[in-house]
Amino acid sequence: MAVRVQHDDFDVSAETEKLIGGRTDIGAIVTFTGRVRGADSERQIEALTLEHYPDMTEAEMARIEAEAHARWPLQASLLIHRVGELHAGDNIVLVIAASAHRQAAFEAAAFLMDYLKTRAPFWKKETMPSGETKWVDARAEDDGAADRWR
Amino acid sequence: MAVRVQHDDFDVSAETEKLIGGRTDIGAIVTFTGRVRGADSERQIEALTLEHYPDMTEAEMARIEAEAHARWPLQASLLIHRVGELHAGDNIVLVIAASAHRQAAFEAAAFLMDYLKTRAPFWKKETMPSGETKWVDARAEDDGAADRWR
Amino acid sequence: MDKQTRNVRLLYFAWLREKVGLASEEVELPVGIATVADLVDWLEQRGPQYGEAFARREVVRTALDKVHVKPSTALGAAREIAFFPPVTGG
Amino acid sequence: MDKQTRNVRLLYFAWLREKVGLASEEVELPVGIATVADLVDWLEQRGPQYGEAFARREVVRTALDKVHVKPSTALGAAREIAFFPPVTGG
Repeated sequence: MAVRVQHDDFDVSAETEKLIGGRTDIGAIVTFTGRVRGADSERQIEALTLEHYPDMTEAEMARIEAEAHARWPLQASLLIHRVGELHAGDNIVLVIAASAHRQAAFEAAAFLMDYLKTRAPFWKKETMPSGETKWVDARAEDDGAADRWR
Repeated sequence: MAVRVQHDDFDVSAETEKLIGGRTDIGAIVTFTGRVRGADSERQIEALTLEHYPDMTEAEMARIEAEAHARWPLQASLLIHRVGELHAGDNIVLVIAASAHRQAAFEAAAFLMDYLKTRAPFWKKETMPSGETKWVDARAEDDGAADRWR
Repeated sequence: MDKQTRNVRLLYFAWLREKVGLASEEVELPVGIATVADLVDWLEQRGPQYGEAFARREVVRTALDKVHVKPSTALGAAREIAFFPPVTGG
Repeated sequence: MDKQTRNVRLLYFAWLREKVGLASEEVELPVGIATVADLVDWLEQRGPQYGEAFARREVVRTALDKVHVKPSTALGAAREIAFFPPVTGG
Protein backbone atom coordinates (compact mmCIF):
# COMPACT_ATOMS: atom_id res chain seq x y z
CA MET A 1 0.00 0.00 0.00
CA ALA A 2 1.37 3.37 -0.98
CA VAL A 3 0.16 6.81 -2.04
CA ARG A 4 2.23 9.59 -3.61
CA VAL A 5 1.67 13.17 -4.74
CA GLN A 6 4.39 14.42 -7.07
CA HIS A 7 5.08 16.71 -9.99
CA ASP A 8 7.28 14.18 -11.77
CA ASP A 9 5.98 11.72 -14.32
CA PHE A 10 5.68 8.00 -13.54
CA ASP A 11 6.29 4.80 -15.50
CA VAL A 12 3.61 2.11 -15.16
CA SER A 13 5.93 -0.89 -15.61
CA ALA A 14 8.57 0.50 -13.25
CA GLU A 15 5.97 1.27 -10.57
CA THR A 16 4.43 -2.19 -10.97
CA GLU A 17 7.83 -3.83 -10.63
CA LYS A 18 8.67 -1.79 -7.52
CA LEU A 19 5.29 -2.65 -6.02
CA ILE A 20 5.10 -6.40 -6.64
CA GLY A 21 8.28 -7.54 -8.41
CA GLY A 22 9.33 -11.01 -7.29
CA ARG A 23 5.98 -11.88 -5.72
CA THR A 24 4.26 -15.06 -6.91
CA ASP A 25 0.98 -14.73 -5.02
CA ILE A 26 -0.51 -12.27 -7.54
CA GLY A 27 -2.58 -13.42 -10.51
CA ALA A 28 -4.15 -10.15 -11.62
CA ILE A 29 -2.83 -6.61 -11.95
CA VAL A 30 -5.09 -3.78 -13.09
CA THR A 31 -3.64 -0.36 -13.79
CA PHE A 32 -5.48 2.85 -14.55
CA THR A 33 -3.64 5.79 -16.07
CA GLY A 34 -5.43 9.13 -16.48
CA ARG A 35 -4.00 11.54 -19.04
CA VAL A 36 -4.55 15.17 -20.07
CA ARG A 37 -6.68 15.24 -23.21
CA GLY A 38 -5.78 17.88 -25.77
CA ALA A 39 -8.01 20.39 -27.51
CA ASP A 40 -11.09 19.01 -29.23
CA SER A 41 -14.28 20.38 -30.74
CA GLU A 42 -15.66 21.05 -27.25
CA ARG A 43 -12.72 22.85 -25.67
CA GLN A 44 -9.44 24.63 -26.21
CA ILE A 45 -6.63 23.89 -23.80
CA GLU A 46 -3.01 24.99 -23.62
CA ALA A 47 -2.14 23.69 -20.15
CA LEU A 48 -3.75 22.04 -17.14
CA THR A 49 -2.63 23.07 -13.66
CA LEU A 50 -3.30 20.78 -10.71
CA GLU A 51 -3.62 22.47 -7.32
CA HIS A 52 -4.00 20.42 -4.15
CA TYR A 53 -4.27 20.61 -0.38
CA PRO A 54 -0.89 19.33 0.80
CA ASP A 55 -1.04 16.70 3.54
CA MET A 56 -4.78 16.28 3.19
CA THR A 57 -4.29 14.78 -0.29
CA GLU A 58 -1.99 12.06 1.05
CA ALA A 59 -4.21 11.50 4.11
CA GLU A 60 -7.36 11.21 2.00
CA MET A 61 -5.68 8.97 -0.60
CA ALA A 62 -4.49 6.69 2.22
CA ARG A 63 -8.06 6.54 3.62
CA ILE A 64 -9.41 5.67 0.16
CA GLU A 65 -6.76 2.99 -0.27
CA ALA A 66 -7.49 1.51 3.16
CA GLU A 67 -11.20 1.40 2.28
CA ALA A 68 -10.38 -0.56 -0.92
CA HIS A 69 -8.30 -3.05 1.08
CA ALA A 70 -11.19 -3.48 3.52
CA ARG A 71 -13.59 -4.25 0.67
CA TRP A 72 -11.46 -6.47 -1.61
CA PRO A 73 -8.73 -9.08 -1.03
CA LEU A 74 -5.90 -6.97 -2.47
CA GLN A 75 -2.28 -8.09 -2.38
CA ALA A 76 -0.95 -4.62 -3.18
CA SER A 77 -2.01 -1.20 -4.41
CA LEU A 78 -0.53 2.13 -5.43
CA LEU A 79 -1.99 5.60 -6.01
CA ILE A 80 0.09 8.35 -7.60
CA HIS A 81 -1.33 11.79 -8.42
CA ARG A 82 0.65 14.50 -10.19
CA VAL A 83 0.38 18.22 -9.35
CA GLY A 84 1.59 21.40 -11.05
CA GLU A 85 1.44 22.32 -14.73
CA LEU A 86 0.74 19.55 -17.22
CA HIS A 87 0.08 19.44 -20.95
CA ALA A 88 -1.88 17.41 -23.50
CA GLY A 89 -0.84 13.77 -23.44
CA ASP A 90 0.80 14.00 -20.00
CA ASN A 91 -0.02 11.47 -17.31
CA ILE A 92 -2.11 12.80 -14.38
CA VAL A 93 -2.92 9.83 -12.18
CA LEU A 94 -1.95 6.18 -11.75
CA VAL A 95 -3.83 3.52 -9.82
CA ILE A 96 -2.56 -0.05 -9.50
CA ALA A 97 -4.56 -2.84 -7.85
CA ALA A 98 -3.10 -6.34 -7.56
CA SER A 99 -4.95 -9.44 -6.38
CA ALA A 100 -5.00 -13.21 -6.74
CA HIS A 101 -7.97 -13.00 -9.13
CA ARG A 102 -9.12 -10.45 -11.66
CA GLN A 103 -12.53 -9.43 -10.31
CA ALA A 104 -11.11 -7.93 -7.11
CA ALA A 105 -8.36 -6.12 -9.05
CA PHE A 106 -10.81 -4.64 -11.58
CA GLU A 107 -13.37 -3.58 -8.99
CA ALA A 108 -10.80 -2.12 -6.59
CA ALA A 109 -9.12 -0.10 -9.36
CA ALA A 110 -12.47 1.34 -10.50
CA PHE A 111 -13.42 2.10 -6.89
CA LEU A 112 -10.08 3.81 -6.21
CA MET A 113 -10.55 6.05 -9.24
CA ASP A 114 -14.17 6.87 -8.41
CA TYR A 115 -13.22 7.85 -4.86
CA LEU A 116 -10.08 9.74 -5.91
CA LYS A 117 -12.20 11.77 -8.32
CA THR A 118 -14.77 12.74 -5.71
CA ARG A 119 -12.83 12.87 -2.41
CA ALA A 120 -9.13 13.64 -2.90
CA PRO A 121 -8.57 17.43 -2.67
CA PHE A 122 -7.17 18.23 -6.12
CA TRP A 123 -8.46 20.98 -8.41
CA LYS A 124 -7.83 21.39 -12.13
CA LYS A 125 -7.44 24.75 -13.84
CA GLU A 126 -7.34 24.94 -17.63
CA THR A 127 -5.32 27.57 -19.43
CA MET A 128 -6.69 28.49 -22.87
CA PRO A 129 -4.47 29.45 -25.82
CA SER A 130 -5.57 33.07 -25.13
CA GLY A 131 -4.01 32.86 -21.66
CA GLU A 132 -7.42 32.94 -20.01
CA THR A 133 -7.85 30.40 -17.20
CA LYS A 134 -10.87 28.45 -16.05
CA TRP A 135 -11.41 26.14 -13.06
CA VAL A 136 -12.75 22.80 -14.22
CA ASP A 137 -16.27 22.06 -12.96
CA ALA A 138 -16.93 18.88 -11.03
CA ARG A 139 -18.91 16.36 -13.04
CA ALA A 140 -22.19 15.03 -11.66
CA GLU A 141 -21.29 11.70 -13.35
CA ASP A 142 -18.33 11.35 -11.01
CA ASP A 143 -20.56 11.66 -7.96
CA GLY A 144 -22.86 9.08 -9.51
CA ALA A 145 -19.92 6.75 -10.15
CA ALA A 146 -18.78 7.06 -6.52
CA ASP A 147 -22.31 6.55 -5.19
CA ARG A 148 -22.56 3.06 -6.70
CA TRP A 149 -20.07 1.77 -4.08
CA ARG A 150 -22.21 2.84 -1.09
CA MET B 1 -6.58 -2.55 -32.56
CA ALA B 2 -4.14 -5.42 -32.37
CA VAL B 3 -3.94 -9.00 -31.09
CA ARG B 4 -0.82 -11.09 -30.62
CA VAL B 5 0.03 -14.64 -29.55
CA GLN B 6 3.67 -15.06 -28.58
CA HIS B 7 6.01 -16.97 -26.30
CA ASP B 8 8.04 -13.88 -25.42
CA ASP B 9 7.31 -11.68 -22.44
CA PHE B 10 5.82 -8.19 -22.84
CA ASP B 11 6.36 -4.84 -21.12
CA VAL B 12 3.20 -2.92 -20.22
CA SER B 13 4.70 0.58 -20.59
CA ALA B 14 6.42 -0.24 -23.88
CA GLU B 15 3.24 -1.76 -25.33
CA THR B 16 1.18 1.23 -24.17
CA GLU B 17 3.65 3.63 -25.75
CA LYS B 18 3.64 1.68 -29.04
CA LEU B 19 -0.15 1.63 -29.02
CA ILE B 20 -1.00 5.25 -28.18
CA GLY B 21 2.25 7.21 -27.77
CA GLY B 22 1.87 10.78 -29.02
CA ARG B 23 -1.92 10.73 -29.07
CA THR B 24 -3.75 13.45 -27.13
CA ASP B 25 -7.34 12.22 -27.54
CA ILE B 26 -7.03 9.61 -24.79
CA GLY B 27 -7.93 10.37 -21.18
CA ALA B 28 -8.09 6.88 -19.71
CA ILE B 29 -5.93 3.79 -20.13
CA VAL B 30 -6.77 0.55 -18.33
CA THR B 31 -4.35 -2.37 -18.45
CA PHE B 32 -4.89 -5.88 -17.17
CA THR B 33 -1.94 -8.21 -16.67
CA GLY B 34 -2.52 -11.84 -15.77
CA ARG B 35 0.33 -13.70 -14.10
CA VAL B 36 1.15 -17.29 -13.13
CA ARG B 37 0.56 -17.72 -9.41
CA GLY B 38 3.00 -19.91 -7.55
CA ALA B 39 2.36 -22.79 -5.20
CA ASP B 40 -0.01 -22.10 -2.33
CA SER B 41 -1.87 -24.14 0.27
CA GLU B 42 -4.33 -25.30 -2.40
CA ARG B 43 -1.93 -26.41 -5.11
CA GLN B 44 1.63 -27.30 -6.00
CA ILE B 45 2.98 -26.02 -9.31
CA GLU B 46 6.37 -26.22 -10.99
CA ALA B 47 5.42 -24.92 -14.44
CA LEU B 48 2.39 -23.89 -16.46
CA THR B 49 2.24 -24.80 -20.15
CA LEU B 50 -0.11 -22.91 -22.46
CA GLU B 51 -1.34 -24.79 -25.52
CA HIS B 52 -3.44 -23.07 -28.16
CA TYR B 53 -5.15 -23.53 -31.50
CA PRO B 54 -2.95 -21.52 -33.88
CA ASP B 55 -4.82 -19.18 -36.21
CA MET B 56 -8.09 -19.65 -34.36
CA THR B 57 -6.63 -17.90 -31.30
CA GLU B 58 -5.80 -14.79 -33.31
CA ALA B 59 -9.12 -14.93 -35.18
CA GLU B 60 -11.12 -15.31 -31.97
CA MET B 61 -9.15 -12.59 -30.16
CA ALA B 62 -9.79 -10.25 -33.10
CA ARG B 63 -13.52 -11.04 -32.94
CA ILE B 64 -13.56 -10.35 -29.19
CA GLU B 65 -11.70 -7.08 -29.72
CA ALA B 66 -14.09 -6.02 -32.50
CA GLU B 67 -17.02 -6.76 -30.19
CA ALA B 68 -15.51 -4.50 -27.49
CA HIS B 69 -15.09 -1.69 -30.03
CA ALA B 70 -18.72 -2.12 -31.09
CA ARG B 71 -19.89 -1.79 -27.47
CA TRP B 72 -17.64 1.00 -26.12
CA PRO B 73 -16.10 4.15 -27.63
CA LEU B 74 -12.51 2.89 -27.56
CA GLN B 75 -9.63 4.85 -29.03
CA ALA B 76 -7.28 1.88 -29.00
CA SER B 77 -6.88 -1.64 -27.63
CA LEU B 78 -4.35 -4.45 -27.47
CA LEU B 79 -4.55 -8.13 -26.52
CA ILE B 80 -1.41 -10.22 -26.04
CA HIS B 81 -1.49 -13.85 -24.90
CA ARG B 82 1.62 -15.88 -24.21
CA VAL B 83 1.98 -19.60 -25.07
CA GLY B 84 4.51 -22.28 -24.14
CA GLU B 85 6.07 -23.04 -20.78
CA LEU B 86 5.78 -20.38 -18.07
CA HIS B 87 6.68 -20.24 -14.39
CA ALA B 88 5.44 -18.62 -11.17
CA GLY B 89 5.45 -14.83 -11.45
CA ASP B 90 5.57 -14.85 -15.28
CA ASN B 91 3.14 -12.74 -17.28
CA ILE B 92 0.45 -14.69 -19.19
CA VAL B 93 -1.87 -12.14 -20.73
CA LEU B 94 -2.08 -8.40 -21.33
CA VAL B 95 -5.16 -6.38 -22.21
CA ILE B 96 -5.04 -2.62 -22.82
CA ALA B 97 -8.17 -0.50 -23.37
CA ALA B 98 -7.85 3.23 -24.05
CA SER B 99 -10.71 5.70 -24.23
CA ALA B 100 -11.55 9.37 -23.68
CA HIS B 101 -13.16 8.56 -20.31
CA ARG B 102 -12.53 5.95 -17.67
CA GLN B 103 -15.83 4.05 -17.59
CA ALA B 104 -15.49 2.79 -21.16
CA ALA B 105 -11.85 1.81 -20.59
CA PHE B 106 -12.62 -0.10 -17.36
CA GLU B 107 -15.68 -1.88 -18.76
CA ALA B 108 -14.01 -2.78 -22.05
CA ALA B 109 -10.91 -4.18 -20.31
CA ALA B 110 -13.06 -6.34 -17.99
CA PHE B 111 -15.16 -7.49 -20.96
CA LEU B 112 -12.06 -8.37 -23.01
CA MET B 113 -10.71 -10.49 -20.15
CA ASP B 114 -14.04 -12.22 -19.49
CA TYR B 115 -14.37 -13.12 -23.17
CA LEU B 116 -10.73 -14.12 -23.57
CA LYS B 117 -11.13 -16.48 -20.62
CA THR B 118 -14.22 -18.18 -22.02
CA ARG B 119 -13.79 -18.00 -25.82
CA ALA B 120 -10.14 -17.82 -26.90
CA PRO B 121 -8.80 -21.36 -27.52
CA PHE B 122 -5.99 -21.62 -24.96
CA TRP B 123 -5.52 -24.46 -22.49
CA LYS B 124 -3.38 -24.51 -19.37
CA LYS B 125 -1.52 -27.58 -18.13
CA GLU B 126 0.13 -27.54 -14.72
CA THR B 127 3.28 -29.51 -14.00
CA MET B 128 3.69 -30.53 -10.36
CA PRO B 129 7.06 -30.76 -8.61
CA SER B 130 6.68 -34.57 -8.97
CA GLY B 131 6.63 -34.20 -12.77
CA GLU B 132 2.97 -35.18 -12.91
CA THR B 133 0.84 -32.98 -15.18
CA LYS B 134 -2.78 -31.88 -14.93
CA TRP B 135 -5.00 -29.94 -17.32
CA VAL B 136 -6.54 -26.96 -15.55
CA ASP B 137 -10.32 -27.16 -15.24
CA ALA B 138 -12.48 -24.35 -16.59
CA ARG B 139 -14.04 -22.30 -13.81
CA ALA B 140 -17.81 -21.89 -13.71
CA GLU B 141 -17.18 -18.36 -12.36
CA ASP B 142 -15.57 -17.43 -15.66
CA ASP B 143 -18.69 -18.44 -17.58
CA GLY B 144 -20.74 -16.40 -15.12
CA ALA B 145 -18.45 -13.40 -15.59
CA ALA B 146 -18.81 -13.63 -19.37
CA ASP B 147 -22.59 -14.07 -19.15
CA ARG B 148 -23.06 -10.68 -17.51
CA TRP B 149 -22.25 -8.97 -20.83
CA ARG B 150 -25.05 -10.69 -22.75
CA MET C 1 -25.41 -32.89 -53.61
CA ASP C 2 -24.84 -34.18 -50.07
CA LYS C 3 -24.60 -37.72 -51.37
CA GLN C 4 -20.87 -37.45 -52.07
CA THR C 5 -18.37 -38.34 -49.35
CA ARG C 6 -15.71 -35.69 -48.70
CA ASN C 7 -12.48 -35.28 -46.76
CA VAL C 8 -12.22 -33.06 -43.68
CA ARG C 9 -9.37 -32.34 -41.30
CA LEU C 10 -10.06 -33.10 -37.64
CA LEU C 11 -8.05 -31.40 -34.88
CA TYR C 12 -7.86 -32.35 -31.20
CA PHE C 13 -6.51 -30.15 -28.42
CA ALA C 14 -5.43 -30.49 -24.78
CA TRP C 15 -6.80 -33.61 -23.08
CA LEU C 16 -8.86 -34.54 -26.15
CA ARG C 17 -5.60 -34.76 -28.12
CA GLU C 18 -4.08 -36.92 -25.39
CA LYS C 19 -7.09 -39.27 -25.22
CA VAL C 20 -7.49 -39.64 -29.01
CA GLY C 21 -3.72 -39.99 -29.32
CA LEU C 22 -3.62 -37.68 -32.34
CA ALA C 23 -3.27 -33.92 -32.83
CA SER C 24 -4.97 -34.11 -36.24
CA GLU C 25 -6.17 -36.49 -38.91
CA GLU C 26 -7.78 -36.41 -42.36
CA VAL C 27 -10.99 -38.42 -42.53
CA GLU C 28 -13.44 -39.24 -45.29
CA LEU C 29 -16.78 -38.09 -44.00
CA PRO C 30 -19.46 -40.71 -44.71
CA VAL C 31 -22.77 -39.75 -46.28
CA GLY C 32 -25.42 -38.85 -43.70
CA ILE C 33 -23.20 -36.96 -41.25
CA ALA C 34 -25.01 -33.64 -41.12
CA THR C 35 -24.21 -32.04 -37.77
CA VAL C 36 -21.40 -31.84 -35.24
CA ALA C 37 -23.31 -34.29 -33.04
CA ASP C 38 -23.59 -36.74 -35.97
CA LEU C 39 -19.83 -36.54 -36.46
CA VAL C 40 -19.16 -37.26 -32.77
CA ASP C 41 -21.53 -40.26 -32.92
CA TRP C 42 -19.59 -41.60 -35.88
CA LEU C 43 -16.17 -40.93 -34.30
CA GLU C 44 -17.19 -42.86 -31.17
CA GLN C 45 -17.63 -45.96 -33.32
CA ARG C 46 -14.06 -45.75 -34.57
CA GLY C 47 -12.32 -47.01 -31.44
CA PRO C 48 -12.17 -46.92 -27.67
CA GLN C 49 -9.85 -43.91 -27.63
CA TYR C 50 -12.62 -41.85 -29.28
CA GLY C 51 -15.18 -43.26 -26.87
CA GLU C 52 -13.01 -42.11 -24.00
CA ALA C 53 -12.28 -38.70 -25.51
CA PHE C 54 -15.97 -37.97 -26.02
CA ALA C 55 -17.26 -39.74 -22.89
CA ARG C 56 -18.16 -36.41 -21.27
CA ARG C 57 -19.56 -35.15 -24.54
CA GLU C 58 -21.35 -32.21 -22.96
CA VAL C 59 -18.05 -30.55 -22.06
CA VAL C 60 -16.43 -30.99 -25.47
CA ARG C 61 -16.32 -27.80 -27.54
CA THR C 62 -16.23 -27.65 -31.33
CA ALA C 63 -15.06 -25.15 -33.92
CA LEU C 64 -15.82 -25.29 -37.65
CA ASP C 65 -13.15 -23.53 -39.69
CA LYS C 66 -11.99 -21.73 -36.51
CA VAL C 67 -15.40 -20.49 -35.38
CA HIS C 68 -17.15 -21.76 -32.22
CA VAL C 69 -20.29 -23.79 -32.96
CA LYS C 70 -22.87 -25.90 -31.11
CA PRO C 71 -23.38 -29.68 -31.36
CA SER C 72 -26.52 -29.06 -33.41
CA THR C 73 -24.69 -26.96 -35.99
CA ALA C 74 -24.62 -28.35 -39.54
CA LEU C 75 -21.13 -29.15 -40.77
CA GLY C 76 -21.89 -27.45 -44.06
CA ALA C 77 -18.77 -27.06 -46.18
CA ALA C 78 -16.36 -26.86 -43.23
CA ARG C 79 -12.88 -28.10 -44.09
CA GLU C 80 -11.40 -28.04 -40.58
CA ILE C 81 -13.25 -29.36 -37.54
CA ALA C 82 -11.63 -28.93 -34.12
CA PHE C 83 -12.57 -30.58 -30.81
CA PHE C 84 -11.31 -29.26 -27.50
CA PRO C 85 -12.10 -28.91 -23.78
CA PRO C 86 -13.55 -25.70 -22.33
CA VAL C 87 -10.86 -23.06 -22.75
CA THR C 88 -8.70 -22.04 -19.78
CA GLY C 89 -6.53 -19.21 -21.05
CA GLY C 90 -6.26 -15.67 -19.75
CA MET D 1 -15.46 25.86 28.53
CA ASP D 2 -16.67 27.13 25.16
CA LYS D 3 -16.77 30.67 26.48
CA GLN D 4 -13.14 31.34 25.56
CA THR D 5 -12.24 32.66 22.12
CA ARG D 6 -9.53 30.69 20.28
CA ASN D 7 -7.39 30.99 17.17
CA VAL D 8 -7.87 28.76 14.15
CA ARG D 9 -6.16 28.62 10.77
CA LEU D 10 -8.44 29.00 7.74
CA LEU D 11 -7.36 27.71 4.31
CA TYR D 12 -8.92 28.49 0.93
CA PHE D 13 -8.31 26.55 -2.28
CA ALA D 14 -8.91 26.96 -6.03
CA TRP D 15 -11.58 29.58 -6.86
CA LEU D 16 -12.36 30.12 -3.15
CA ARG D 17 -8.75 31.23 -2.67
CA GLU D 18 -9.04 33.54 -5.66
CA LYS D 19 -12.30 35.09 -4.46
CA VAL D 20 -11.23 35.52 -0.84
CA GLY D 21 -7.87 36.80 -2.04
CA LEU D 22 -6.01 34.74 0.54
CA ALA D 23 -4.58 31.21 0.66
CA SER D 24 -4.74 31.14 4.45
CA GLU D 25 -5.30 33.30 7.54
CA GLU D 26 -5.29 32.98 11.32
CA VAL D 27 -8.53 34.17 12.89
CA GLU D 28 -9.76 34.53 16.44
CA LEU D 29 -12.96 32.54 16.54
CA PRO D 30 -15.67 34.48 18.43
CA VAL D 31 -17.72 32.83 21.15
CA GLY D 32 -20.89 31.19 19.83
CA ILE D 33 -19.48 29.77 16.57
CA ALA D 34 -20.34 26.10 17.01
CA THR D 35 -20.59 24.59 13.54
CA VAL D 36 -19.09 24.95 10.07
CA ALA D 37 -22.26 26.76 8.97
CA ASP D 38 -21.91 29.22 11.90
CA LEU D 39 -18.34 29.94 10.81
CA VAL D 40 -19.42 30.61 7.22
CA ASP D 41 -22.19 32.96 8.48
CA TRP D 42 -19.58 34.87 10.46
CA LEU D 43 -17.06 34.97 7.60
CA GLU D 44 -19.68 36.43 5.25
CA GLN D 45 -19.96 39.44 7.58
CA ARG D 46 -16.24 40.18 7.27
CA GLY D 47 -16.25 41.65 3.79
CA PRO D 48 -17.67 41.42 0.25
CA GLN D 49 -14.91 39.05 -0.88
CA TYR D 50 -16.18 36.47 1.62
CA GLY D 51 -19.75 37.10 0.52
CA GLU D 52 -18.72 36.37 -3.04
CA ALA D 53 -16.64 33.32 -2.13
CA PHE D 54 -19.52 31.74 -0.21
CA ALA D 55 -22.35 33.00 -2.46
CA ARG D 56 -22.99 29.45 -3.74
CA ARG D 57 -22.58 28.06 -0.28
CA GLU D 58 -24.11 24.68 -1.16
CA VAL D 59 -21.16 23.84 -3.42
CA VAL D 60 -18.45 24.81 -0.93
CA ARG D 61 -16.76 21.84 0.74
CA THR D 62 -15.11 21.91 4.17
CA ALA D 63 -12.41 19.89 5.92
CA LEU D 64 -11.62 20.04 9.65
CA ASP D 65 -8.01 19.09 10.33
CA LYS D 66 -7.85 17.47 6.85
CA VAL D 67 -11.02 15.38 7.13
CA HIS D 68 -14.14 16.02 5.02
CA VAL D 69 -17.11 17.28 7.09
CA LYS D 70 -20.63 18.61 6.56
CA PRO D 71 -21.90 22.17 7.19
CA SER D 72 -23.69 20.92 10.31
CA THR D 73 -20.52 19.44 11.81
CA ALA D 74 -19.35 20.98 15.10
CA LEU D 75 -15.97 22.68 14.86
CA GLY D 76 -14.89 21.01 18.09
CA ALA D 77 -11.20 21.49 18.73
CA ALA D 78 -10.23 21.73 15.05
CA ARG D 79 -7.10 23.82 14.49
CA GLU D 80 -7.20 23.93 10.68
CA ILE D 81 -10.39 24.60 8.73
CA ALA D 82 -10.23 24.41 4.93
CA PHE D 83 -12.80 25.61 2.38
CA PHE D 84 -12.70 24.48 -1.23
CA PRO D 85 -14.81 23.75 -4.33
CA PRO D 86 -15.90 20.22 -5.25
CA VAL D 87 -12.73 18.34 -6.09
CA THR D 88 -11.77 17.72 -9.74
CA GLY D 89 -8.63 15.58 -9.61
CA GLY D 90 -8.06 12.15 -11.10
